Amino acid sequence: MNNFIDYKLIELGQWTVGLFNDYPVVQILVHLLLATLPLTLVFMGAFGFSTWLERKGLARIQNRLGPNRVGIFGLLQPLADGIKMLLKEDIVPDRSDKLFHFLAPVMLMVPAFIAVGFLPLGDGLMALPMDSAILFFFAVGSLNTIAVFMAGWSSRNKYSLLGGMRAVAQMISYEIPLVLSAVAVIMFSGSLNAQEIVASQQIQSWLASGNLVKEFFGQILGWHIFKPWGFAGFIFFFVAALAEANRSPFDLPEADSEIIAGHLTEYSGFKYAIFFMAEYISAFAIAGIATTLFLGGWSGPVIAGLPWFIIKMFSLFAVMIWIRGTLPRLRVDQLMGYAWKFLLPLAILNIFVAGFYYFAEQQFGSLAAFIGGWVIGFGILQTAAKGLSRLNKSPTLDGKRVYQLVE
Amino acid sequence: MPARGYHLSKDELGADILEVAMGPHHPSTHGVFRMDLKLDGETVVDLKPIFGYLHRNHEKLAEDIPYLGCMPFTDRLDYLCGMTNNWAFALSAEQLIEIEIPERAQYIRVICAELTRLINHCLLVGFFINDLGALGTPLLYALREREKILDLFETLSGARMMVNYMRFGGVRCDLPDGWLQECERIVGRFPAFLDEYETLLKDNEIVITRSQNVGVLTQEEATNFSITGPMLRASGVNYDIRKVDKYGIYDRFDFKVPIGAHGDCYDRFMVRMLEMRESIKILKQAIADIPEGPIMGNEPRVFKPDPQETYGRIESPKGELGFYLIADGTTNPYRYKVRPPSFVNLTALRHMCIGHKVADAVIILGSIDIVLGEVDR
Amino acid sequence: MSEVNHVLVTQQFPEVEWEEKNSCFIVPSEKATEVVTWLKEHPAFRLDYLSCVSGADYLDSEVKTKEKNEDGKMEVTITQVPAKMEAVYHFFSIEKKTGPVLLKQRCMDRDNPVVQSLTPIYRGAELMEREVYDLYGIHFTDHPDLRRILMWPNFEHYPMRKDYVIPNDYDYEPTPHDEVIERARERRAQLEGGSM
Amino acid sequence: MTVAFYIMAAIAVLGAVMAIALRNVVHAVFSVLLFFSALAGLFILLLAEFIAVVQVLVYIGSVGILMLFAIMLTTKVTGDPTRKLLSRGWAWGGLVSGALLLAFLVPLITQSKSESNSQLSNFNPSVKDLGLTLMDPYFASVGVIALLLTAGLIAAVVAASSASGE
Amino acid sequence: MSLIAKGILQGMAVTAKNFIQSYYKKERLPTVEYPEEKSTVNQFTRNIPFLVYDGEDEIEGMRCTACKLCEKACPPQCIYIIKDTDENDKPIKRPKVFDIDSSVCMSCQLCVEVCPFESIRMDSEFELSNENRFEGLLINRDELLKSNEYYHEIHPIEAQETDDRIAAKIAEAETKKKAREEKARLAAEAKQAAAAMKAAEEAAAETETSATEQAQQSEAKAEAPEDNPETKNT
Repeated sequence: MNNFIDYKLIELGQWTVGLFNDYPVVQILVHLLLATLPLTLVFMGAFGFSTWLERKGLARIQNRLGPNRVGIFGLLQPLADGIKMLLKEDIVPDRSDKLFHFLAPVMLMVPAFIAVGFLPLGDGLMALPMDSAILFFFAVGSLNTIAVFMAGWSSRNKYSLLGGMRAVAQMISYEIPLVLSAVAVIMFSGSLNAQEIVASQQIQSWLASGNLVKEFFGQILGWHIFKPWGFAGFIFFFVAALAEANRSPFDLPEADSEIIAGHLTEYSGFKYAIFFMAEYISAFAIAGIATTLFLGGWSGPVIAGLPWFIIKMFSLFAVMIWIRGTLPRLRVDQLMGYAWKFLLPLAILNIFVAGFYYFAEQQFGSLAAFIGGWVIGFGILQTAAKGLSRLNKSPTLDGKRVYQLVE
Repeated sequence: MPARGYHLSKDELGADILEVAMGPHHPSTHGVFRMDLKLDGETVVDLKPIFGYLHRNHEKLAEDIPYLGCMPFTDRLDYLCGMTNNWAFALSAEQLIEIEIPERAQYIRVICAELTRLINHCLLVGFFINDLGALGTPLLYALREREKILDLFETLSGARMMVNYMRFGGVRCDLPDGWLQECERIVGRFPAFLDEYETLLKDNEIVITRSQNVGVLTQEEATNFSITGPMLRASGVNYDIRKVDKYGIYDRFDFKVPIGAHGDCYDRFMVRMLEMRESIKILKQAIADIPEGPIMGNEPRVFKPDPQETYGRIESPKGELGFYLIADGTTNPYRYKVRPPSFVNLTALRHMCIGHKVADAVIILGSIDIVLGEVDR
Repeated sequence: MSEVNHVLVTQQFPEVEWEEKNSCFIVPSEKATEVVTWLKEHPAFRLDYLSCVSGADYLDSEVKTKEKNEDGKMEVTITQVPAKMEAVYHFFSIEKKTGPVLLKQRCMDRDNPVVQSLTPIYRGAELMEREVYDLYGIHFTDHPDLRRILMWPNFEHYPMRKDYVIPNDYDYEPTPHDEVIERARERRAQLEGGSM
Repeated sequence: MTVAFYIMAAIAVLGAVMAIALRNVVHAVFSVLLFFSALAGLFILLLAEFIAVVQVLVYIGSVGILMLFAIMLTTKVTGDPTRKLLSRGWAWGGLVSGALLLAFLVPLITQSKSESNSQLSNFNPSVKDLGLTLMDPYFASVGVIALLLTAGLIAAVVAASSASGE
Repeated sequence: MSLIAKGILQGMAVTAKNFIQSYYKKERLPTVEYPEEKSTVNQFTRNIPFLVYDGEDEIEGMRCTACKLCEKACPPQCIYIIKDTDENDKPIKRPKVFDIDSSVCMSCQLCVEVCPFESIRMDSEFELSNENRFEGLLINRDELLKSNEYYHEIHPIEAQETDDRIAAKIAEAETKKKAREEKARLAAEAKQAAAAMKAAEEAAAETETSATEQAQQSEAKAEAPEDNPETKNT
């Protein structure tokens, strides 16, 4: 049953390309279309579904019903929102930079959709099979900083300027821990190519061994998250990913309680919808990359391939929603301090721990390395974290405050 | 700790000061209240509060209406705690004419006041965390609990918020049967909600980093700024009017007063959480030994006090709510002055916000707990 | 009302008079700061908490006092009370937890009432004094920034004064009272007249 | 392939010219970013994936943002329209630079042996071999560059901290 | 802040609990979907007032006697009454016009306290919006009049109390009327007895009849004491 769906999809692709054998130029076009069109459609649908999922999830967390009027269980709500956005008047402030006011949403959507191309959806199912896929993902990820700044600067409004400045500072300072926590994984799996990273997380010997139980666990136990440096790396990666996608504890650029909607204040109508979509799709892309690097991409026990990838991606997105429903927001300077003085040194330390783990595995075999790694590696990281937060004098360490009850 | 109160017309790097009007229509100003902020980058350099958007001249209105007619207007002062506003006005008006208040009415007044304190504090904590950015989840839990208590008020006085329930010398109507048992059930279940609320918020790292050492107010500053209520107690001053004036029958209940030590936003949030637990203790005792009997003293046919002036005050959930009444022998009050706690607590806003970031200014305003109906009167 | 030993104060400051009926001190404006700082430090009072500042406006009025003279007949004497404006201060002591001490600054002429501001001593009085200035027109000397607080800046009169005339700016309201409807019709006619 | 090359080259030139010609500083920086992305496109055309990635990551991702930050701190954003763009002596300057350009370019184009880019097609370096070559033969140069960068970083930190006096 | 932030995880556990319990616990999902299911308005709610009338005919059974006490007591002055006059314009105890401006009324229920004839009561009807902003919100007398049965339906306990109070008042008025009749009857009887006796013994000695007559009158006056108006209870 493994990768059954992926092979079917690849065959379908080859079949459609085969249709145009006698017109070579058209064939190249169809080949390119096949690589990009299904991806955009799938992820637009995923965006629609995720808005519904977010609103329903948040509602249930807050003990209310969430949208249930449009369609059964409110499933057509994203459609309704889309149409509403289309009909809304598109106000452009007169003193704003018309050209860049218009360009900002476009500039934000382009990297979002390119980044989605690098996700290894299934065995061989990759829109842009490049050798350095992961690196290209991070490069494209850094583009949306410019788009957010452009939006903030061009709408000529004090709040959006503040939002733009915050966004640029936040995204730059969280890109580095993001990349560094991925370095540990790349160092281990030996290549930047997404397919090889996923392959390195499957225990090949068990897979080939034929007996069902071994095959079942072979797909799971190899994931990087079960290794000490993998688990710590996953925490750093996920925290940095939240900041990169402007999601909850770090949604400072459009902190609605302080600077109204940050860089989105002056946008209305479909431009706002495009911003919204670009943000969700870049959140999906980062969740996808997190599953590829740490949760074993599309490898999974029974229905390996595309279904597992989608389940993992949506579950990570659900965790993002869960966090959005619970946590308050960090302040700008704390955000910066947290990135530079806490995440960055720990990510670098994590690379060293991964290195020692690699050599320990060579010397004492994987089981001993596994146990030793968890005890020593994770211990080092934990003490480093405590030391660092004491170094930054973070108030959470000054212990519980005692309140006396006076007569 | 950022340098306190430094004044710069141009910041170091020559970029000019950004003037932002955090205007009447802003998601976190708890009503129509405007702050003219002068920002150097993200840091607040100067702050000018602007009031008056909700000013209805409540005091002029009351001068040509009989005393009893002013009672429904007191609900509109601090529209979150109707009962305590009524009680404050009733208390100061009762000083004008000798009226003895029956036991049962005193107990009902204490029960209603403490229920209002529960509503106000859990709502305030919800709004405070909402300003921190937690997208309404704690606020909606608080609103869910508030609904139950508002239903109690609806059955008792007929309206959820505009209760108009207290009269000079007692209360308007008696407790409907079954009300006390229902109230006991709700108060019994409140500590469980408070525990859940505290685990969600108390030692949440982000709440701690965001609100500790923010908007600090020392003891001397607090007394000098005439701050009252939980804000004063969070700075370490032990001054609770229920204990000082011993008005009503508060001296019969044993309850403690929580005192903070640092006087920052986190302490104000924690003092309010602990005060809710104290209110539950009072409520339990009051419900246990409420006597039977009349609910209205011997109220004269026409309320016509002879010329004098009096100042009655109670510990409303936001601070000291006082009524300064001058009577001139006619049925209308000659001068009717409200001493609103949130209006006076706002004097310290500018002092606390200078030197902090924009995000902190929003939280400090949230921790003061203002309601614009009371600020602008 | 805790017993306020006013004797201490009147000895210390001869020009402060003690009004028994409303148990408050009448303090002339120029001595106000001195009296208040003395009250704040004095161990017997220690009034470190200013609770409330309010204005009061009295027009010329005559007070009819009825006493029973010798042969038991009610005899009415009318005493003329001159118009005055007052700024009333309520002080409490947080330390000693004692009751309110009233302090009034009275000024006789209602056209330009000037009173000493206590904000330099009690920072809490800043907004309250600005409100009294805004609604009553009592001018507070050396107040940090005395400007209108509740009314919009270019509002001329002082609404809480007894002789304040409510302007006739009634747009049409559905109230059934006829005189309200007449005033609305009158104003509309005046508007049309004006705008024609 | 050649059509794509010409489009990319045209965008690059357009970006570069606009960077100089535009009055508004922010517009100028954005056109520089356009120029960088056109360059990245050219690198992809030359199948040099890794360099294209580095171009996008380093130049557009951080150098561009650095320039934007620098602008944010200057007060005057829109250039003053009074000053004439083309000062009096532009004609001579243009002539001299055109001549120099031609003097260099023409021999270069004519001499390059126009054999097909066959050698190019089989030389398709994967990132692994790039990493390996960087490490063993060129290890010294990588070390020097690393040293240089860290020195620059420390200098920046010292400059920043001394300026704000913390 | 150690690697795993304990406080944050506890907080997320609480929200997860709420998320899961909102599916099966009623207490965690209090939403009432308004147009479909209306939350039961409890009998003590008060909104805009209405006038009560007994029996079938509205005008006849109206309890209100246009005494204008509520118009004086209403703080925002939103009640407006004009007394009714019959053909030869003699004022009769009934309001011709009784308007309440529902855009001004703040349902403070002071008019109910003041009304001596228990005629104005608070309704619990809250869907009062309509299109016309001016005339639409002005409720006139006919819309205000609602039957006593309707009053029993929305506020059963309060209605029952009011009925008992009215019944008590009527009973008391009865006894007073009976007392007055009885006194009148006694006085008439005394007069008759005096006249009869006078006619019979006209000729008899004048003096002793006048003496008995006087005694009878003083005794009749003492016999019907004037009962003081019982105190008004609220």
